[in-house]
Amino acid sequence: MEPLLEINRLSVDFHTRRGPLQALSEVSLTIRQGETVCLVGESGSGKTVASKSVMRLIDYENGRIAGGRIRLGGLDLASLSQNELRSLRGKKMAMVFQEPMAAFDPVYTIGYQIVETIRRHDSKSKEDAWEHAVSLLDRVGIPEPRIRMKQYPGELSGGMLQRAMIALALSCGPELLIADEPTTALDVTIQAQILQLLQELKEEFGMSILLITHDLGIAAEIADRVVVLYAGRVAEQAPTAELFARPHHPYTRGLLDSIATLDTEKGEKLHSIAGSIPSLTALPNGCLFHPRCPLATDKCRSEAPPLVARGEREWACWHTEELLKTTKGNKRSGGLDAASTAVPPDGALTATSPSSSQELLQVEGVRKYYPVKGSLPGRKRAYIRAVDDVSFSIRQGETFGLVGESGSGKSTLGRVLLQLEKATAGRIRFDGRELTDMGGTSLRSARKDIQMIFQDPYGSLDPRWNVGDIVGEPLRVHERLNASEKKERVARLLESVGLDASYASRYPHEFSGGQRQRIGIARAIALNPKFVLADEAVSALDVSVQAQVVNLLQELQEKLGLTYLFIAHGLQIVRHLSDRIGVMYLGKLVEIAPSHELFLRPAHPYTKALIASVPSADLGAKRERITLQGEIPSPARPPSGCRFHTRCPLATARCREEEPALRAVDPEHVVACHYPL
Amino acid sequence: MVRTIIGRVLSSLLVIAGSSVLVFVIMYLLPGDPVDSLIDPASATPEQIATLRHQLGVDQPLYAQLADYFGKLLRGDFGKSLLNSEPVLPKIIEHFPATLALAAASALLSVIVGVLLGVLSAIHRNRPIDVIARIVGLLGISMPTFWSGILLLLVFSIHLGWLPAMGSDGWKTLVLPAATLGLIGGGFIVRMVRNSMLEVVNEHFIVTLRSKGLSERAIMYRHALRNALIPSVTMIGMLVGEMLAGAVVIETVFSRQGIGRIVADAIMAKDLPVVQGVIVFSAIVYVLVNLLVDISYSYIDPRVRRAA
Amino acid sequence: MRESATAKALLQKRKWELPALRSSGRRFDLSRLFAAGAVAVIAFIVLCAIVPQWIAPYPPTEMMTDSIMQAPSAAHPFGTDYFGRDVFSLVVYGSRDSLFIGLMSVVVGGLVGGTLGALSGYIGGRLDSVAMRLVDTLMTIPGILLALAIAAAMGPSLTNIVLAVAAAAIPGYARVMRGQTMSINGRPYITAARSIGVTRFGIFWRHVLPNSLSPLLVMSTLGIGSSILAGSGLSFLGLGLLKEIPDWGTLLSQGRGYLTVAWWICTFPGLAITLLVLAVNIVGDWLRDYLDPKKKEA
Amino acid sequence: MFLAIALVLSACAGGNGGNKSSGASGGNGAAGEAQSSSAAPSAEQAAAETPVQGGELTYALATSPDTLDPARSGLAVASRVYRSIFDNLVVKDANNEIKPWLATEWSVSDDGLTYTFKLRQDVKFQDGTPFNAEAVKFTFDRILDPNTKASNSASALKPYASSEVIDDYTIKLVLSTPSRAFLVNLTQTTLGIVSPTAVEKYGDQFGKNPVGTGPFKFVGWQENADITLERNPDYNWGPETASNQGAAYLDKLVFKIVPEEATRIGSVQSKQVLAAETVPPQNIAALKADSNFQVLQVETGGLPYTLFINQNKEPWNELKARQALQYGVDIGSIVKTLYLGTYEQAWSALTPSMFGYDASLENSVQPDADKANQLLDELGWTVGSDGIREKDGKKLTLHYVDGSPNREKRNDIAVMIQQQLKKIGIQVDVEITKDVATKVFQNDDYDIYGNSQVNVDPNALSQFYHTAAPGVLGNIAHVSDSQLDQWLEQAAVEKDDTKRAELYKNVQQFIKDNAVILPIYVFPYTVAASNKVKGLAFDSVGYPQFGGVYIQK
Repeated sequence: MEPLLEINRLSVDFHTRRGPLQALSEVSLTIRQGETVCLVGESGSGKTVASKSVMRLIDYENGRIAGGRIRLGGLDLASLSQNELRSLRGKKMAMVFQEPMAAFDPVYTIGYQIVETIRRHDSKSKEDAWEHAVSLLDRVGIPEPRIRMKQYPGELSGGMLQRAMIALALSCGPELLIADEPTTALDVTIQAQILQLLQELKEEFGMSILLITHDLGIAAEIADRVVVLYAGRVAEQAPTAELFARPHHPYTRGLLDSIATLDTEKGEKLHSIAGSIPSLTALPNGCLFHPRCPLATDKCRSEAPPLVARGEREWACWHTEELLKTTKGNKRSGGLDAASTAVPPDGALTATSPSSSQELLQVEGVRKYYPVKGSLPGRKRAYIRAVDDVSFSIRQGETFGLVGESGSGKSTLGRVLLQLEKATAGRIRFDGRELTDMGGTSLRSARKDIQMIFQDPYGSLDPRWNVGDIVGEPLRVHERLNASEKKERVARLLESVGLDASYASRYPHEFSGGQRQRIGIARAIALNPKFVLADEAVSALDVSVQAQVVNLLQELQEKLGLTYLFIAHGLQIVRHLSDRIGVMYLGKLVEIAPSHELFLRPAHPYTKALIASVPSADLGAKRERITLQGEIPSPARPPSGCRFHTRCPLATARCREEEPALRAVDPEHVVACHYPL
Repeated sequence: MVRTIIGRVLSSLLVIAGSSVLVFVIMYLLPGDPVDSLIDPASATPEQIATLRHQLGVDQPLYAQLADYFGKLLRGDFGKSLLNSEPVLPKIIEHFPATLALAAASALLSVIVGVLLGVLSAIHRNRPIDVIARIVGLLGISMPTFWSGILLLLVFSIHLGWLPAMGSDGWKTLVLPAATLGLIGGGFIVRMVRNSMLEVVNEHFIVTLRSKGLSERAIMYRHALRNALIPSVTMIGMLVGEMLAGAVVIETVFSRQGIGRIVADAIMAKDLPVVQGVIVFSAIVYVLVNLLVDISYSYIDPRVRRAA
Repeated sequence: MRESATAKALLQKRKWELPALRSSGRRFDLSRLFAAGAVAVIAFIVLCAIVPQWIAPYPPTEMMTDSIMQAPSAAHPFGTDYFGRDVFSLVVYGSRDSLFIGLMSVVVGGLVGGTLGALSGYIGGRLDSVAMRLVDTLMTIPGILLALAIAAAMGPSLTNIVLAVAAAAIPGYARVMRGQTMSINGRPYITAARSIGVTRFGIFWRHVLPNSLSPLLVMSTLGIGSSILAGSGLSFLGLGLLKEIPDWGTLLSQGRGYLTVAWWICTFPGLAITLLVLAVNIVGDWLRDYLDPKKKEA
Repeated sequence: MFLAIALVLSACAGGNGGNKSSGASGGNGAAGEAQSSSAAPSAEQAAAETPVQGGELTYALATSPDTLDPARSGLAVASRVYRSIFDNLVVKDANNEIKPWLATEWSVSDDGLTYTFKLRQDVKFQDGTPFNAEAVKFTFDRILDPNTKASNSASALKPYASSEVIDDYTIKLVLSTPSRAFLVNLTQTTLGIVSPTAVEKYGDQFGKNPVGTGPFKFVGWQENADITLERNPDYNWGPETASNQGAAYLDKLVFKIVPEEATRIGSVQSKQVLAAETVPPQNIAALKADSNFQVLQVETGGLPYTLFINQNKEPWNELKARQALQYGVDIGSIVKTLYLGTYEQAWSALTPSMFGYDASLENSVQPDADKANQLLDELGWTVGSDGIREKDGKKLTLHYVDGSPNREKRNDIAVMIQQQLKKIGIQVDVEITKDVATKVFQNDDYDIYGNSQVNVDPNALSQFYHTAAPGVLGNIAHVSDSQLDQWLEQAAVEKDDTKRAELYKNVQQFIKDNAVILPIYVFPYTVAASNKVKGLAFDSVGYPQFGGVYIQK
């Protein structure tokens, strides 16, 4: 079948002050009519550049095509003038971006921007264009399309905007749809909806899709073929099934192993790829992957492996044979464990089973209301009920996971627990002491035992402080240490999180995301706290790095007997780390259960839906999808009765009126639902 | 929306009251007193001076004067000039139009020139036009107003004789002052527009627009420009302040009528009621304009509108 | 635009991924050329201020009454004024007070305004609303009027002019500093510090303040220019300095009456002012771009 | 015309001598004889040609009048405007003789305490109401009434006590003490006769709606822009000193207010106005050279610009110290440098045009650094390392106070003196202040302060040189000498002019010998006008007389 898009040995340079920078080198891939190809890679792999090169958008970012050809339906895009390209963009090929909020011009209505596109390419009357736009919005599942047409981007939710973005992309019936991380910024449930939508539309419009993602799960979900990029080069490409079954490149293999799937065992170490992706400014010689590759040999260090093609597959590695040998039938052998971070053997870890001993943290009826701004005094104040009557407890030494979509209030709850915000109501008891009525000094000293790891490894470190001071700050505050003692302690802390002690004198911006997160962790454990709150601690990191950090967290828990509250939206990770998991929806805790239990027998329809929406890299088990309809309502006006009833497939009249209380379906498992599954 | 406006108005009133108190105190602290300019201390007897001071009420303690002043102010009475017992409010109202004309003209000028150059220099970044625009912008804010004013005057009215050197009657007399004042405003705007254009051009949605196949022209003028201009609306408020301030100097240079000149003279003559009046008045104007700007802003910018 | 924290992180990553994406282009960037020139100018003027005697050919006060109002010549590169003083020497020496006015009023205004803004931004609550009302109040009074009133009140001495100009500048600094403090105060690393148990003051002093200063720095740089202009404005309105060695503003406003008969008397001081202000503005712009994280990659 | 520039100052109203509008017809004041320094015709020539009827004269003033109410005005610029709106009872001619104006004849009682005037009967105010004795009484009593807030008019009217209307056209004015100056002072603009009905009508807004009997009637006043007067067609009672006793030739007279020098001169050069006052010296040459323009200068009578040395202060209470200043300051070069030969150097406490001026003083003092040094050495002031003289560890400093803004380049004089005195080891601290009143008259905080006064009668000297009665300001030098006092007191009442002149000569001599002051310059009121403007003359105080002005086609 005639390929629609054909990229041949494409190399792309960017001009910077420091001279040209090669972002892509010799990348080749083809997409056939009606095919979905996934471009997979971590940040820095150049996947976004690749997509932009196809559109020749790189020209506007001082990039240029240094070599190779891009053919779209017989046209050589690389040689076309911007003018000719313009008539293709949006017409023959269209693009959907990662950040829907940022992708629309905020000062024009959605309608305007879609109509604008249609009329740019098709000679339609304003009215026809408008009608067409409306039908598109309707098609991509946007309720009340005519109203939305007249709304501004800021007035729509992320999910809606992404749908609108897709409508926009489809407006001129392109043959090729390029989707750059189209779901990364969205919640799992929405993500699932969007992916499903994309697939439907592909059939319907008979287009081909080039989907850029860092999430192998998504790839597995919808791709016909997968291309793995590493540092601007193709590491491997293959039909999805084959790729997942028998990766031919150690990097691919590493990525696959890094994923915490829904059935990796708690406590079991995640496999991880050492180090992190090299910066384009400092590429290693030979095979770009060799510094992180367990199989690397001198040959790899000196010579870059060529891309060898065999049948449907291509890969660039000197050692594929050995790799394949280590791959027996079962996916995870210890084959590459040499590469995984220095961790004590599994045996030691299993010791950390939930010691159902005394409870370290008890939460009773905690509420956090924010007054809605601008409500007139006198009149009954409106509140955003971010956290509404939540009670649970965390036991000594366990890891309690807290999951939920954005807006569920999980992070707020976290901040309230740490007394970073005062609870509107309710009590929090930590280690027997009432945190809620502590203040000033006593609270400050109490903080010694309660530490936090933050989501954003970029924002949570003071850019003007060097690592030594950052990690040393808790010591400065709580312990009288002289300079040398402090230096010593910091050095040990850094080592304990797998960083070089010499980093102490460097500044945050000199580090990669993973390293920064390690610094954050070092700070958190500086005072040997009893309890650590990890708020989305890994969600901003790349898969391989994620695994490293997760392992580190487990290792530390083991070593220091820590108790974790692990807040995340990525279910796999939570599942992997937690002994017990609480599920939040709209400020309510709707279900608590031991993690395996929760995933095997979710009692709440919401939980079930959440689990179902997780794209799985495990091709074997394609779960039946009950993707949730609609989106999470505003916590300012929560639905009556069971807050989930608006999206619940099983909702009844009762759910609408009566609010379900948490009740045990079995001793360890409580749920707030009238009709537990 | 209404709620916020009410709030703004209330706080504005507070602000205005505040500024008048402030000025009152400053003026009260001015050494010497208005009598000196009414009567020749060298020839007048202390008695004469004393009586005069009493008649003017400047012998009262501060709080008494303050109370008296605000009592009147609330009744809309801005008091009378100490120099020639002329009621202040009519005086201001008589002169304001001239200043308004000047401010408006120069604001208009600076907006037109500023936006034009700003956009051009942003689009043609680092090309000759950019250099020119930036230099013009910088010159605008780097030259002492009175100097550039006099220079313009020399060239255009004395040497070329194209335009009148002074006066405030007819559009011709407006050209030179407006140009001088517009130079400053223009300077600010060029720089501002240029910067925000450059920022907008880096926004993600620009990429989207390109991916839709729009022409660069459409992207720049239909989308980028509009986004870049919205913030500059707030500049208008600031601009008004600039213009009022500039008027003080410009009106003297071109001997135009206007409140700027009145207040300058009044300060020198310690004619407290007049100074007070003008400042309170211009405060009102300033606050009003900014209020309008904010309100209109929330209509122009959908983002703000939603927030409000 | 609101962005989820994840989104932010991802955007960050994109920048990370490709520093080139925001670079300003293959054409040589002029602002650096500008900045270089500007720095040179400032350096020279500062030199004049420090060691005028090395540069000025004549003592600034020497009156060669037999050669008044001489056009520029080899002997008098900028000509002589109506006293027969050498204009070039005057300009060289005049740089002192002009710079002083520019710098000091920025320092004073920046300190007062900055502190006010920082505190009200960080402490917030009642203090904030009071302080901001105060600032709004000051804002409604055109700066020059305020300066005028103050200068008139206290008489035209160097310090008073500095104070007058500084006072007029305070609201600006307060506003900026407040905004900056608030945004910094919202950063995760502040929350981090709190979660560690750092005291309120500790956080302010060690984290908020250091990170809030750069915009103030930029504004101050630009402020130097406007202060110098404001100063000359005062001279024009008859509230300028009258010292044995006049500053540029005074030279300019006193010489303006001679523009038609001896243009050089006020033109050169005028150019000096313009040049200096131009220079600090350029440096200021450059500094802003340089310190602005958004443009950092450029 | 110090006033003239007084205006420049009054813009900033530091309230110093400059504000005195006590202008009255000066000594042998050359009425109307403007020293026209260009080919422009002087008043006399103008009279010869046949004047053109109609037209409009635009005249740029350097500052704005404060009010057009003679009783209240403090500024000469105001006089310059309302001179054409109001008439006085009497007028003074070129020979210092008092001539009839609104009064036809008068008599003085022997004790010199009552003056009886017969008034013209054909005079009408511009508002149609008749001029009569009541109006005169009203005008003068109004000045006495504190509610009028009268300023300089009050001093001019002294020692007027009351008046009595004999009949409609006869009035008797009663003084509290005899005064040689009273009759002369009645010629002052501030004592112009106002329309009672108009005053009733406008109250304290009379200043914005002046009504008198003059050749021009008030039309409108746009503050800071212009004041418009128009021809008073009924006028036919001009004094004999005027080139045109009848109604004015001009239809309209518009005063433009243009404070900025460059702009004012520019507006003449660009023909935007026909005439402009107070032309700065540096522009005069160019204008003279330009055949399209004429430059008119008229010397003003009174006290020249004079630096008073404060005898309350060490060491200036010592004669030698003051003489050192006398020799140390090269006034000649100052005047030459700053005024480029357009101002005359002053030699005495009086201006040349004044009655009793002592011409023998001219060139009597020449700068002599050696003498100055010697004098200071004698006083034990020795030159220190920094070139400044010291005595018992105290530096020899001179605190020089001057008003701002830089009216008539007076600040520049300070700057030059600073340099000159440095050469003889005196450190001059120049202080320019807006607030001369406090500094000088209240706090007495100065070693040298300069002042000038336009006046008509040498009697003005007593205010400055007579031992001051407690509480009375004005004797800036704080000179106090019984002999001096005696001379001044005699002169004030002396009936015989030659004797009177002698007394004043003694006074001037004394002042010079005791180095009480440094006289600097005599100020000429300078007007630049287009050549089309004819017949512009000045009265004895140098106020322009517009009645005879016409514009050549």
